[in-house]
Amino acid sequence: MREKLRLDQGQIDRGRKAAARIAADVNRELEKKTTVAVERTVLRLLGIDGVDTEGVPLPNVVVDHLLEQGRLSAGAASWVVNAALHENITPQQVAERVAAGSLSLTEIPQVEWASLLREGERLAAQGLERIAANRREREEQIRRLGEGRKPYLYVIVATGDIYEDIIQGKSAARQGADIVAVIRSTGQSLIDYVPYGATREGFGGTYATQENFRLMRQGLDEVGEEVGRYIRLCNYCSGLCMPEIAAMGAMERLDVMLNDALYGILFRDINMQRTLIDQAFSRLINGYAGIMINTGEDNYLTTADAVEAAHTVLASQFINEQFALLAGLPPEQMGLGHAFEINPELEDGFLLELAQAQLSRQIFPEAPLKYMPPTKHMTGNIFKGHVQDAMFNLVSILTGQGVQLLGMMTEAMHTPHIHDRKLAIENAQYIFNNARHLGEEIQFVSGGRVEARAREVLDRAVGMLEEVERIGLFTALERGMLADVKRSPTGGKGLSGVLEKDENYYNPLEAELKRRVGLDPREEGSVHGRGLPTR
Amino acid sequence: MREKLRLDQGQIDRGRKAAARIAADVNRELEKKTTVAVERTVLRLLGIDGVDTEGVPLPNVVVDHLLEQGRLSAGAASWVVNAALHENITPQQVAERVAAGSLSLTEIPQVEWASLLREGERLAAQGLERIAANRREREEQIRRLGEGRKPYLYVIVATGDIYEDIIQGKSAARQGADIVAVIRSTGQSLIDYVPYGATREGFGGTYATQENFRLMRQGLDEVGEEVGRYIRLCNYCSGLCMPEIAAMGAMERLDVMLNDALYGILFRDINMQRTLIDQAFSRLINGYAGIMINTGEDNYLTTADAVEAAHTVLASQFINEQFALLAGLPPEQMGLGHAFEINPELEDGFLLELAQAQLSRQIFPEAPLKYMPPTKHMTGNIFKGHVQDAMFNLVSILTGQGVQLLGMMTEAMHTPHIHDRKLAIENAQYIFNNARHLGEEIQFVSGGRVEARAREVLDRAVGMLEEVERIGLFTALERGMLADVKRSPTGGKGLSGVLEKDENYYNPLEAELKRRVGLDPREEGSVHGRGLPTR
Amino acid sequence: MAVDFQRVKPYGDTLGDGAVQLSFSLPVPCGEEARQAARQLAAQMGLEEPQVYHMDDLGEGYTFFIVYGTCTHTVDFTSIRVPKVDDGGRMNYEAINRFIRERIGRKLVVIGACTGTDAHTVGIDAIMNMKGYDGEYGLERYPEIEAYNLGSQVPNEEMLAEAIERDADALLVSQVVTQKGVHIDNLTRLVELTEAEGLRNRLILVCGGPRINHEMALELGFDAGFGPGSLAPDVASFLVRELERRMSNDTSKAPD
Amino acid sequence: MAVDFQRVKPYGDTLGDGAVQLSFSLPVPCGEEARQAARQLAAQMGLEEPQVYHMDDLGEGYTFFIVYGTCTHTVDFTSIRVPKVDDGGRMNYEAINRFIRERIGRKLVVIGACTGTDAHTVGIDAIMNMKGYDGEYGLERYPEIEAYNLGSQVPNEEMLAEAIERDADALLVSQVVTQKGVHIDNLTRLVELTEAEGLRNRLILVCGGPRINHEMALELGFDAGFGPGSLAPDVASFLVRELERRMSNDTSKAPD
Ligand code: B12
Ligand code: B12
Ligand SMILES: Cc1ncc(COP(=O)(O)O)c(C=O)c1O
Ligand SMILES: Cc1ncc(COP(=O)(O)O)c(C=O)c1O
Repeated sequence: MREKLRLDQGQIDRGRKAAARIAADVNRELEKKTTVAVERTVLRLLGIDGVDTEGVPLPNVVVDHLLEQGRLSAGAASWVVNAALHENITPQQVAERVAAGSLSLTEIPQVEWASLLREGERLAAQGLERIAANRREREEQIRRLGEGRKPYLYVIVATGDIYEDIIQGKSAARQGADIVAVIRSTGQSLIDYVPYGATREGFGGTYATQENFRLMRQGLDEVGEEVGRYIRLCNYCSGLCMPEIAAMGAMERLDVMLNDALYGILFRDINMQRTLIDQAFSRLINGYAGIMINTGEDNYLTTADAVEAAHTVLASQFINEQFALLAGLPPEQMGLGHAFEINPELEDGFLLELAQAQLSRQIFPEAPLKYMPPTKHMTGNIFKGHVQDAMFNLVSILTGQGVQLLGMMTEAMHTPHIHDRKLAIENAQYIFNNARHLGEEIQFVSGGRVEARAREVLDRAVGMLEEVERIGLFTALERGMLADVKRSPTGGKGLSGVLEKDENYYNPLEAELKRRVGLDPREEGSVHGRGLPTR
Repeated sequence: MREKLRLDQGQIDRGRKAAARIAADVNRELEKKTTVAVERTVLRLLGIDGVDTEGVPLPNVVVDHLLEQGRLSAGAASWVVNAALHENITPQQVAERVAAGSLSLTEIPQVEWASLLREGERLAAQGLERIAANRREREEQIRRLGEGRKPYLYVIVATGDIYEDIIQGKSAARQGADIVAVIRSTGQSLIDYVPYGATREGFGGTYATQENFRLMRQGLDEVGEEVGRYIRLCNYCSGLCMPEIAAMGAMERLDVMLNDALYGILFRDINMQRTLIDQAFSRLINGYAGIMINTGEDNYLTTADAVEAAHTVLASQFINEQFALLAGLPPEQMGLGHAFEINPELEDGFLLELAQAQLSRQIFPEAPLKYMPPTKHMTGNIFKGHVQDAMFNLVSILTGQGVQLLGMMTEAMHTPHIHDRKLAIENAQYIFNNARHLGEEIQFVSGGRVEARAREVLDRAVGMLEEVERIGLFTALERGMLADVKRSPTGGKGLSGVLEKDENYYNPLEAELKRRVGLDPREEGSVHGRGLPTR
Repeated sequence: MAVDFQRVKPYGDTLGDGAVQLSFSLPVPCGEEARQAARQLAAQMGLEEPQVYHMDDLGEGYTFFIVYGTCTHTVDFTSIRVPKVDDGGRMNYEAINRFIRERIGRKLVVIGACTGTDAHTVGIDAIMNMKGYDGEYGLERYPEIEAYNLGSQVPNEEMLAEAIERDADALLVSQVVTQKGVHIDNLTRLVELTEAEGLRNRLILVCGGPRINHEMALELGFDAGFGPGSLAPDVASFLVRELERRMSNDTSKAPD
Repeated sequence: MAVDFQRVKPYGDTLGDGAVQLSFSLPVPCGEEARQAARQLAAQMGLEEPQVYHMDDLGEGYTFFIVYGTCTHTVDFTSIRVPKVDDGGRMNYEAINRFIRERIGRKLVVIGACTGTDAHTVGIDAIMNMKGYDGEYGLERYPEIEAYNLGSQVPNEEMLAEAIERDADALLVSQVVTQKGVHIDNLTRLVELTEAEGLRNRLILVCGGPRINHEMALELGFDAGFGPGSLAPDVASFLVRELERRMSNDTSKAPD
């Protein structure tokens, strides 16, 4: 019943193949580099947390310490594990001493390489065990409590104050939400450290901190027990600290993470090398943690026109899919994004929305597609906006989307108030229930407008992907082929945090993670073949 | 493209045939009777208007005068035309003298029958000429100004004050309304005369008076010129004065009239003979005037459940169709009613609504179906209500309805405020435009839920119609087979206004109207065959 | 973030933020002055920083607005007491019938109608009809109640005549149309009529409808009022308790 | 039914009816007391006969309400005066360029940015980008304007440095995020910085965004503010007239 649109499978295969090459080429190129964020993430997974007397997070203190001495390219882990072994203390204690200025990592005598490897492996396994336990705990809770049906009802909270967020999140869960996302404060994506502790002062969102994750997780667990439904927690694994947030989320049992291979480059002007390296490591963690990622294709449509730029969304989905596969993240965790952003004044615009949603559905049959609501064309007219959201909900249930980011009638004015969410949930519940099996009852007329539109979008996306494949992703980004913004490989924020790895670069977490998700590091050369998911 | 549902044409024919017999049987039975309302209508069309010193309308004064003397059964026209000829005055002057007590109609010597016939015919032609002129004027305005596309946007005004109604109606036209209906005050349908003059004191609606019709018509003509679109005016041709209102509407160029063959019987407990006689005459007028009627099938669903009683709606549409054909009203003027009244909490309820709307569409392909919005399940939650209305609009554009009675988000609280209408129009315009050709793009899966539902409703309706045909409509009404209410042929309001016609009964209007609409009175026996519209 | 229940304020996403949404039209032509007028109105209502998020021309010199603002008023929640129908604890179908048999000792006679020009019978039917509503039988089904539903558009006079004829214990009046206060007039007239007939003390007067509440019913001179969502057992529980109360008052008077 | 413009009231369907719709939540548990609290709040806002038409439990001790009532406040529409950007009559693309050539005699230098942590560039792009918006070219397209769009998340300091470097005539600042008044703080800081640098008189300061209006911009110390729907010619018309005005003031001062 799913194949409501007749599509050319040959074209789909071409698009996928081009994207696989694009991703593999990038990976080959960047394999030799690491970033400060990756290194800080390694330290976090080795057990380092907390801040120094100035409030600087210890992972930053240690990494900056190594960077100053020009020794980070060996991998932060090699120094820290060495120090821990030598001093017979924990990595956390190592970091504390570095912060206190009582320990200089590069001056400590080197322990035997084999014992360092062993200790590194032990600590990595210990760090990952916490994540594995969280994954088991999630599965156990879902088995015990159950979960909402798909499309999951996904809502955001964004008060700026984690304690208000908890109230709003719990209230949302009682209203029927399946996923609660805590939106980040404006600007957090561009700061090169993760703030610490519970926070109450964000703008347009609440800082992502590990303590905030923990508090919110606790709140949602409580309410989940009461309503008898596992409530998923989502945050943003994006920006300059992408992999660190992945680690923190994995440690605090988040369930969903915004995580896009290109978003930071295009929409936050983060250096492309930095983002692409960070995304790979963050996805490795997300994949292992059983966290569903949500990609950010909707962002293409906030500046570009949704009709004209529709194919860029599909092209990006293909690319995100391949980068995810390369990082060992399975299709069931790929919440590939798209959005209902066509101008509501367009005659037959609804048909185009339907075509696009169904197209994504058929091309990525196993992915829990994340569908974003109208935002750009939402206005101060909350009544009309509520109806736009209803049409969005209808497309979703008609085409079998996975995650429904609920539209709010107050989109044009403020982040959601407590009752905006209630009304949005009610809207979706009504439509989903009242038209539950409509998708099974209708077929698109062959050769009609909907089918023609889907084919056109697919063809244009494939054309674009093959062009990018030809010139390479870096050049494509330089030429502004994506989202109309031009980015240079050496421009953008965070480039100074990108480093060539030494030949003796050491990262026990990466190795262990790859092993565990079944990505044999030595086999990575052969990705072209594996890029295509078996269907 | 229209035949989205595969239906059994044999069943449709059976239903139509049964309804044709039901209507013909009733007509044969009631042909020998007239009512006070019919007689008053004749007087109005002969030119009698105004009220006496007590405020009683002159048509009532004259008819009551004849009734008192037991002489109405010859037809009011025979007495009035006789008096007019004899006294050489107009019918209006006749009525005024009767009101003043200076003339007793039955005491005037009888003029020659042939000259009475001639004068009656002349006066009838004169009365009907005004109506014909209105019809031409309407056509001319539509040619010149254009009109909205179907489904027409139909809104109500109901302030109780005709001057406020005019503001609201004009504002609605500017917002995009195509049809403005002035709702009547509660209780008007049960008063046995039509109030006179401009009125400002209705409850839940504004009195239907000829002057109110004129004022509103004038307002809508003004705004129609400005917005460059002919704006249709609608009122209620229902209740104890059904045919009088038809005449008044025809004289003031109304365009649409609520007019149902059974509504008064079932929902206002008006005597069945009275209603059925009155409806026939009123439809004759409406048909001739080019007025679209709107039938009241929605009312079945205000007390009964819309899922269980769905077939009663279809059965009533069949009956209304046949009574209309018998009265010479063509399919293009038959706004057969149905309604979106399924409980919104029902899983897949939307599928059932779709099935019903498409079913009506296919069975009555030429009728401008009038689709009524959710009312019963509207609540104080205006936001949710607005979404229910959006789904209703979607079904309409998907299935090609003719007249969309716009749902208001404030349905559960008050008759529409000026901006409620704006929001409702905006809602419909958005959905109609954004999904304009969706109906052409989808097909229902054969053997699926939608198709199965449509067949079930059709089968049940046919079963019911054949049962009613067997026992006759009067008996069916007595047994409560329609709308679950039991009515006896001699119960209900207004029975005293039903009279056997004398053998020399005279009604020049009926004869002339029938001639003009091409219903030869002598051929009426042969309706069975003609009952089935040629397709 | 403990709520101060003596000074409760609207809440959007931060305790005390006072967030309120408004919509209304003004009889002024659309434009910046209209926007300002809407803001001033909101300010008078006690909203700080009123924002007109949407303004729309309705034609004919009218403009529609959607406004958000920050409400400065507070409510003392701790001092709120809401009068509620005293049904002495809602009983179910069986308990009510038993109560009548044991404590009243005869059948209750109840007459219901939708009065005046009101033809909305669904509400009174929900309370009275045999088949009932929302899973609860209506009063007609109660063996210990003689229930007469007169239907729609019943004049007050006719209802009262029926009450006298059947020696009724209670009148149940439904009023749904409320435009221009028509229900208030109509309900008030029924009370006046019963008083004029000297029947007020003999009859339990109950009204109901979507815009009726108990407090308002008391003000109009009724004994109880029932709003949306009411069911037969709610009404019957009140009726039997009230009747018992009146009977015991009577007997206490009897000895005099 | 003539409207009394000195005493304008909300309108539903009868002049003077005062019809207003409200919605809000209160931090109180759902129930009859909550309903009463909502009514009391509406009454404090000056609504007569407030009706709670919908009440919903949000959990966690919060309740949502939809209320209608009759507003008793009135507004004097005749006394409303709204400050408007003085653009001396909006000119079009050609006229603006001609104006600059003929009356300014040199190119105008304009710097735009979305400042602070704000990354919403669509608005400033609409005003500045070559390709323009809604059928109007942006300032970059104007031959007589040198326009520099610094993009998003630009610190105030950086913008000012750029202004000095390029000897700019005007700064165009976009602010879209307004939560917790962050735009007010940010805009105020820019004015303070320019003043501290002694540049306030040399620069025309303009801000814009969905929640900005001219009146508020003036209050914050800007020369003009532009809200939703603004287009490049609106801004440019104001800029060139303002610059001409300042130039003529300067020359009138020159003789001293
Ligand atoms: C169905 C309906 C009709 C049907 C009525 C059919 C029938 N046999 O009842 C029809 C189509 C005939 C109709 C006609 C009109 N209607 Co009407 N109708 C409605 C509608 C859609 C639903 C009402 C309903 O059935 N509710 C369900 C019942 C179960 O709820 P309820 O009445 O509240 O009853 C419950 C409680 O209130 C309580 N209760 C009620 N009565 C009593 C009595 C006692 C003693 C007790 C204890 C409890 C009790 O218990 C009940 C069960 O819980 C409403 C809109 C809406 N969605 O609410 C408009 C509505 C009530 N109608 C309205 C109007 C104006 C009319 C008309 C006057 C319009 C016109 N001018 O033609 C006409 C005329 C009717 C007349 N003469 O009264 C308005 C009233 C506006 C107002 N506040 O004044 C409404 C709100 C619609 C609107 N927005 O304009 N209507
Ligand atoms: C698109 C969008 C985004 C895009 C922005 C892409 C981009 N490159 O600009 C993305 C997805 C990145 C985004 C992110 C966020 N957004 Co955003 N976003 C929107 C959205 C949907 C549309 C804004 C828009 O483009 N409008 C179209 C333009 C043309 O209109 P405009 O800005 O009003 O501009 C016009 C006029 O105001 C004026 N104008 C504007 N600026 C200027 C300047 C001058 C000098 C002049 C003369 C005129 C002028 O002229 C323009 C043309 O007429 C709105 C919701 C909505 N529907 O309005 C939310 C919205 C603005 N975003 C919001 C928020 C909170 C965020 C985030 C902070 C959320 C988060 N925590 O992650 C992030 C962070 C971004 C950041 N750091 O600032 C909130 C702001 C709430 C508030 N009032 O504070 C909104 C209202 C959504 C919501 N309900 O929560 N967003
Ligand atoms: C993938 C992704 N990351 C992050 C964000 C959030 O933005 P910021 O970078 O400001 O945290 C978004 C916003 O939509 C997104 O799509
Ligand atoms: C056919 C018909 N006539 C009349 C009415 C109006 O009711 P009343 O009889 O009170 O005028 C309706 C109401 O829906 C109707 O459907």
